[in-house]
Amino acid sequence: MDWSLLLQLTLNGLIVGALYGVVAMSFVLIYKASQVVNFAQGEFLLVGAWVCWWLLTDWQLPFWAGFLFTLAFMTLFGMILQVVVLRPLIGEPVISVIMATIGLGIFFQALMKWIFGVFAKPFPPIFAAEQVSVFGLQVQTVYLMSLGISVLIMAGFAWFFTASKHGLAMRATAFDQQVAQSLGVSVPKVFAMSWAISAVVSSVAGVVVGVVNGVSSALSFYGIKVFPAVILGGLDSVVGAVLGGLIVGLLENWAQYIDAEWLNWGNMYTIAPFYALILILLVKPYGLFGTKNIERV
Amino acid sequence: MEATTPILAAERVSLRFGGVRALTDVSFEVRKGEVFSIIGPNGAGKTSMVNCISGRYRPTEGRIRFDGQDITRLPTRKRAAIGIGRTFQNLALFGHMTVLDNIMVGRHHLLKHGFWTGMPFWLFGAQREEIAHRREVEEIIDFLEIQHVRKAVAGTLSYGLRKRVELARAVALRPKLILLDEPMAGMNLEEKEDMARFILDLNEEWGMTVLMIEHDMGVVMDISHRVMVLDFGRKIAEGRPEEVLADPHVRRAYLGEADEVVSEPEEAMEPVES
Amino acid sequence: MSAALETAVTAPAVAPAPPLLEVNNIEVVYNDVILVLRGLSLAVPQGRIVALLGANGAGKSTTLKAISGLLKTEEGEVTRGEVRFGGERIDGTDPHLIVRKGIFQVMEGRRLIADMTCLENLRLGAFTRSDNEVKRDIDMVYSYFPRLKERTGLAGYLSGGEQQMLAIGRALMARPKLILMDEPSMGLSPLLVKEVFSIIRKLNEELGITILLVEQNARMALSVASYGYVMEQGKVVLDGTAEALATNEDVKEFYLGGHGAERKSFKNLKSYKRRKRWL
Amino acid sequence: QPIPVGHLMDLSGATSDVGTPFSQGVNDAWAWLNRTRNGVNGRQVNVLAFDYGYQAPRAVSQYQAWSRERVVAINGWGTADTEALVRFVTRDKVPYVSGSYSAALTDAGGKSGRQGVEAAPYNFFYGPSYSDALRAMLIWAAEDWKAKGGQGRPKYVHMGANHPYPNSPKAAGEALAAELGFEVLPAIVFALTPGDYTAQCLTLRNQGANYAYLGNTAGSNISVLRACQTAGVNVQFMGNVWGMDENAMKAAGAAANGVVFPVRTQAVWGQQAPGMANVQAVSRVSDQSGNAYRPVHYLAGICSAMLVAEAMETAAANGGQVSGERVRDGFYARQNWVPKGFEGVCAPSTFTKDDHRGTLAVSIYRARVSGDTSQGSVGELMQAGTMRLEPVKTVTLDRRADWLGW
Amino acid sequence: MAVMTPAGDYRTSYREDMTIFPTRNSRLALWLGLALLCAAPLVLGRYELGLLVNIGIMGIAALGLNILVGFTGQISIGHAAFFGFGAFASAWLHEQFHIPVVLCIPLAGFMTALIGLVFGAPAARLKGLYLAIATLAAQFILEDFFARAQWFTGGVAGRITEPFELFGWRADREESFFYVVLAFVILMFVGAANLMRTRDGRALVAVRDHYLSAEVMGINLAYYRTLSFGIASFYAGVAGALYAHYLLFVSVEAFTILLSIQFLGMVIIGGLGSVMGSLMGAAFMVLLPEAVQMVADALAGGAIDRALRLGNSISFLREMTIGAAIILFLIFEPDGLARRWRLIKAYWKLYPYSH
Ligand SMILES: Nc1ncnc2c1ncn2[C@@H]1O[C@H](COP(=O)(O)OP(=O)(O)OP(=O)(O)O)[C@@H](O)[C@H]1O
Ligand SMILES: Nc1ncnc2c1ncn2[C@@H]1O[C@H](COP(=O)(O)OP(=O)(O)OP(=O)(O)O)[C@@H](O)[C@H]1O
Ligand SMILES: [Mg+2]
Ligand SMILES: [Mg+2]
Repeated sequence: MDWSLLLQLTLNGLIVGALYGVVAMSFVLIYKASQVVNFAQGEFLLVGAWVCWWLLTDWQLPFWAGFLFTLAFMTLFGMILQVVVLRPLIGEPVISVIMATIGLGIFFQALMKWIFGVFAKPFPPIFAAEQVSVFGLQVQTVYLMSLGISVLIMAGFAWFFTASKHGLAMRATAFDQQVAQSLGVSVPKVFAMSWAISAVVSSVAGVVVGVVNGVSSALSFYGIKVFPAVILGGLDSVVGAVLGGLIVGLLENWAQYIDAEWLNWGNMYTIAPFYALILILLVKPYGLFGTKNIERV
Repeated sequence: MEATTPILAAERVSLRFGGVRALTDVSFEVRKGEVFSIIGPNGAGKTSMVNCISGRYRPTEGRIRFDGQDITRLPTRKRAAIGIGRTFQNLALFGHMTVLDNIMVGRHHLLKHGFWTGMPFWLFGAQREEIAHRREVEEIIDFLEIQHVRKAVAGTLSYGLRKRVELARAVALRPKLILLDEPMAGMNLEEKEDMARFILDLNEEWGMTVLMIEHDMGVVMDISHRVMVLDFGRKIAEGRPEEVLADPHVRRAYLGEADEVVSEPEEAMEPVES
Repeated sequence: MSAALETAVTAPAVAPAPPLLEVNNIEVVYNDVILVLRGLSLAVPQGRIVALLGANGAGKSTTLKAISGLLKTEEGEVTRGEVRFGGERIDGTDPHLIVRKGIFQVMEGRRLIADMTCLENLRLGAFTRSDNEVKRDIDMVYSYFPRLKERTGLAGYLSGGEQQMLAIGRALMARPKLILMDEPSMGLSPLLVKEVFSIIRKLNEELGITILLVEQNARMALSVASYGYVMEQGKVVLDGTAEALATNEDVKEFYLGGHGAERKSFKNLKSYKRRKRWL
Repeated sequence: QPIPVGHLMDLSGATSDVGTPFSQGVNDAWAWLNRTRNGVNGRQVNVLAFDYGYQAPRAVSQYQAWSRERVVAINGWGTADTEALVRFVTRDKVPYVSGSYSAALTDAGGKSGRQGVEAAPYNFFYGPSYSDALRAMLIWAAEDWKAKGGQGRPKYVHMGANHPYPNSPKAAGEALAAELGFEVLPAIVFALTPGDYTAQCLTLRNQGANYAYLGNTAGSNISVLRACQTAGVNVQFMGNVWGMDENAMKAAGAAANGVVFPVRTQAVWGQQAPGMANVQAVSRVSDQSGNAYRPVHYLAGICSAMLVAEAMETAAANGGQVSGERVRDGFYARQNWVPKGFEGVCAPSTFTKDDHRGTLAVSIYRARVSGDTSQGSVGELMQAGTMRLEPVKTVTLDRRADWLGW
Repeated sequence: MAVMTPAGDYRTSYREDMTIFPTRNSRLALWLGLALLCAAPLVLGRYELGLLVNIGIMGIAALGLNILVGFTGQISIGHAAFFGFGAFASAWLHEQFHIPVVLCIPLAGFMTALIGLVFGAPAARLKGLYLAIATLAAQFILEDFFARAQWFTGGVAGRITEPFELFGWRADREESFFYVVLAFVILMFVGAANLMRTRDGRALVAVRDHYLSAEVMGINLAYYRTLSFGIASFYAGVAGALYAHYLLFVSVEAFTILLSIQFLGMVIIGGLGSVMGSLMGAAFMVLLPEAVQMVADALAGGAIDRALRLGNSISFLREMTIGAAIILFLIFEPDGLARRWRLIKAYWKLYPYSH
């Protein structure tokens, strides 16, 4: 056993996991409001990252300004998407909407390549110290930033869904759109809100990944990578999503450890979370934190 | 009709959901060939009792026997084959299927041809079987007078028609015991009369034992042989309808001080003074 | 129309002032093909309870949905006629805006948010309100339905009757001007039916809420309503004051059951019986 | 009447970052040929270019479309689609010059007897195979280790996704590494997409690897380079032809500094060579200003297209018919074949009926990055010297029979 | 919506009432269509035949997915992996045991069905999206397996397959393979249509619509949920096997999640729960990129091209068009092509009294 490696991998798992958690949160948000699985979540990351990159390089904005503008843009982006694509689909079966998000994914994947090209582009240096040492592990500073942001977002969501009436309205909409409307909830507005917030949250993750690895269209793969996280946590739990993200991060890293130390299979890193996923679902069919559907006749 | 052999017997059935005691120590018997009603205030545990019988819930304590067989732990799906059918309080039709298909699903346990022989439809008799059962189903459709919606998609029907289709589906099972959860809810008088007639026919002509939950006292009084009253999960009375209704406890818990609906119809009809 | 009563359809004799809600000759089509309402008109005066009776499938629920705008969510459409609320045309308006105007529908089949608690359901009822009396109104609802206070679990696990109470309570939370009630007594025990109707009466008298009531329990409905309509196959076939309707022979036979005091038994029904159709 | 030639490109799919400059080189070369040399033997070449988005089924259906147009040759692209088309092109006798340098395709006669390797008499590519490029880098690495005064046996590790393309040279590389005295470590797997590969880097560091082969395309390699830089891993990375180039250097920044990788041409953009003038002329086809910077893949694209062109010329010589079969024979017509006018740029190739290993000489370059690469274009950065391509060594391998198809 | 049947259509027996093609005209059209298809290789070029073959293969796989998604209401994001499994299985069976390809194809279907049952086991307990994601796991786990299982798949290098052969008749060209696919399409589609009108088919739909009451009707939920996985995988496996013997080469790279998503797209665009819709959806997804390319080619060099400077961006525009087409389709035809087809038919039946 190599304890120091294991410790470092664990730390790394937590840090990367927090990032997965952020994406997972944005994913759960849309699900909670509309039961839609957003296959374009990865493209949200991509759009956010490219926009921020563009503001920082072509417009030479300082990072904080570029970042804030990006968030503002993403709010708008989410809302426009909602108006153009999702509003006409209100009342259609959820699966149609899910399929539409696949269409959106294809569309934006291509659009981004068209606008920004096919090459990966680096972000300008953002923090004076690009990396800091955490318990002996060198960590990119932006990761710590994302950790902080994700904690904030999470607390915000927890309040939003239990205490705020808009949070209630969102849950009601997810449960039954017709009933929500009969209560005076504007379903389009709820969707707009959830898509906007989701777009903003995922763009945070997009920027972080962009800063770490450079921006390229392949970044959208994060959208699929978080599925295990979301499911482990339970589709309808924000806190669960974050914890799911952390768990997936840890699983990946531990799998890598086991693989490197003993198995030498290769690829355990990517596959292990999925094995874990199946096992967990067999024991807990609604994920670790998800709630059981009401089944009463 | 005075049959005495019990077809169904609940023995000290209790049901708890966490802290909620839905049923406590309920015992009763339903005799072969009778119409047995369960009444009681809302939340008394009537539907829970039916759910225990049909297998949806498993009693926390106690036993349920059907036709002499202990069915307390019998999986839900096996109860159709031994002869228990039911309808639901909140409609539970297959919304995207046609009425015909809905009723055909009721014949599920009577059909033999699965997908192996069903796919080559013409070769191994699947077609013949379908036709035979279709004939039976049409009989039920005629009986319940829903011919005109035979090919309509169940989800688009009005509430009352859906209830009827649901009854048809339950009847298609050919159950010995049919459990009806508020069959009259949402019907006007005329339709209630129809429904009452269907239930009586099922009972008398088709020989089914009926266990019914109903809030319409008129119907309960008129067509049931015996009535059981539940309150807060406990049985508070059982007996012939007149006896039960005379019980002061029942009147207080269920009907309100005096039963206007049954005995003094005119009074309730006084319009509001405006 | 072969209405047995000679009252004008749109102007109830009791209320000369322009009605709060007016439905003029509307036609409703589902899925672009299924014509369900064929020229239906009715009026609900301010501060009254109006009952709408009719057989299954007559189009009662459809009428209410046409008023509240929920038709839109079911691929239905008002293709002709108009709906006016307080003089203002509201057909074609989105349902959530109609709620804000003060019309609240209690839908058939309760339709609670099953995965929320009672309290959350009630709070949702007050979604359109921004005042801070929500708490007080919740207590008011609890005072009407004490049972609800004891149920702290999820609404989906409530019994049928409890759900009905919650659905009505939720409507109160919106403090509407007009409540459209679709079969509020469905599935309630006789005791509660009485209670619900006395609450309906109280809401009307104490809070001045106007109510359009769709009900199969005609006896009860006519006892609280001041005016009533009977519809069949998408049209009003009979209307009049509640007293007039309650004494109408056909209504007596087909909606109230029996003539006067003698009640027809459900037991001795024949397979063939007289059916009255107005159309 | 123009001669139809197919061109399968990836401009929008997973490998578009390298597919774009490569296919641009191919397209420009054909256009230049049509314009300045009046096509092939006086006949214009009609290049039917198709972006298949790196999806093999689309490539197959497009192939059917081309076979109706009776294309005489195809410039192809990816591993999966090339392999999927092997049988078809053999059946239809259409020479297929792809961007997949899998050694399995070099066994033209199918004589190697290796499992899973089938005769591919119509498949060609310009440049060393993945395996041969890696072998050359390993030979260099062994010398490098000695030159640096390394103690004991150097440790070698193969890194890449578990997919056909990164895995193609794995066995060959590990075998030679062992032969050369390396200690071969268990391979490290990382996906073809960017991600956080700190875990892999920590493992790498922990294993104490000295030389690591990066088998993936640029996008995910960048992630590894950056993560390893952050984690403070000290290892000599060796890229593959598609895994490192000027764009990747820009994206990876300082993390790419020091990476060595094979370059298929004898010179890169901006260097002097006899054939460079023609390369610039080709470049002006799609860039009138003549200012654009052309990455290594562009040049390789030109050379691949020119090979096809000259093979077609051979077929057409003396009034011969330009058929697929004759074009294939055109590939065998010359030894140490350098397309006319591209001397010093395109490496000499030799194809024989049984052996399609065109070249065994591998030029190894080193990426040099000094400073911030986030501002400015690749051209500007190269101009300013922030990024440089530094020739390290050209290794010429023996044409070993046991390496054929491996 | 109520089913519309033309006036004057009097059916006198239940048997007539239960046919798949209810009117004489539709039966006529069917035979005519079949005859035309059989003649297709005589008139069409390889490219068109290749497209038809693709449509057929994808259509079979999509039909399998439709049985799962449309009829049983369970989303699968791992269909491509099962498709791939079938492809590898058939190739392996043939190479390892020298079983004739004709038999390999159905056998591969059964093998895939077995694998489907393994991954479908959680289906007995999982619902909705949780299940969907379990299938996503299946996708990745199987992909990893393909890359790893050298003995079965030929490893990452892929496996070469042999063409279809029957009594010496080799179907190694589009012209001949077309008939093989046609035969399988007919078999598989008729099978599905029959399934849907017998006990098990109805049970599947019942489980989707209201599983609680389905259970009361005596339907074994676990069995049918798993069965639908088995059937769906069987279809995927057969389609995959056909694919393998069409391309003559199978490689891991072809069976990614992208293809899984495309299958989902076919099912939804064709129409959930519609047998024929699956084929239409497959046709749509196969033809859409080709159509867009055709338009792009037609525009190339023209005024629009110059104005928009399409040039290199054409490929992105094409991708965007595909994405947009899917979205627009869902917005304007949410019930899928199958419904549009029904409406057209209804229009002709009622013609000239269309209103
Ligand atoms: N699955 C469940 N989980 C938690 N509590 C439940 C569940 N099912 C029923 N209950 C509770 O058990 C009690 C009895 O419910 P039940 O549905 O049997 O009443 P009921 O007699 O049918 O009433 P009603 O006439 O209103 O339908 C109620 O208080 C209900 O909240
Ligand atoms: N969404 C829908 N799509 C198609 N038809 C519908 C739809 N909703 C209702 N209908 C049809 O409209 C007619 C009237 O239905 P409605 O629900 O208004 O009746 P109702 O008077 O409320 O009956 P009930 O007393 O049974 O509730 C019925 O024939 C029904 O089949
Ligand atoms: Mg109940
Ligand atoms: Mg109704």
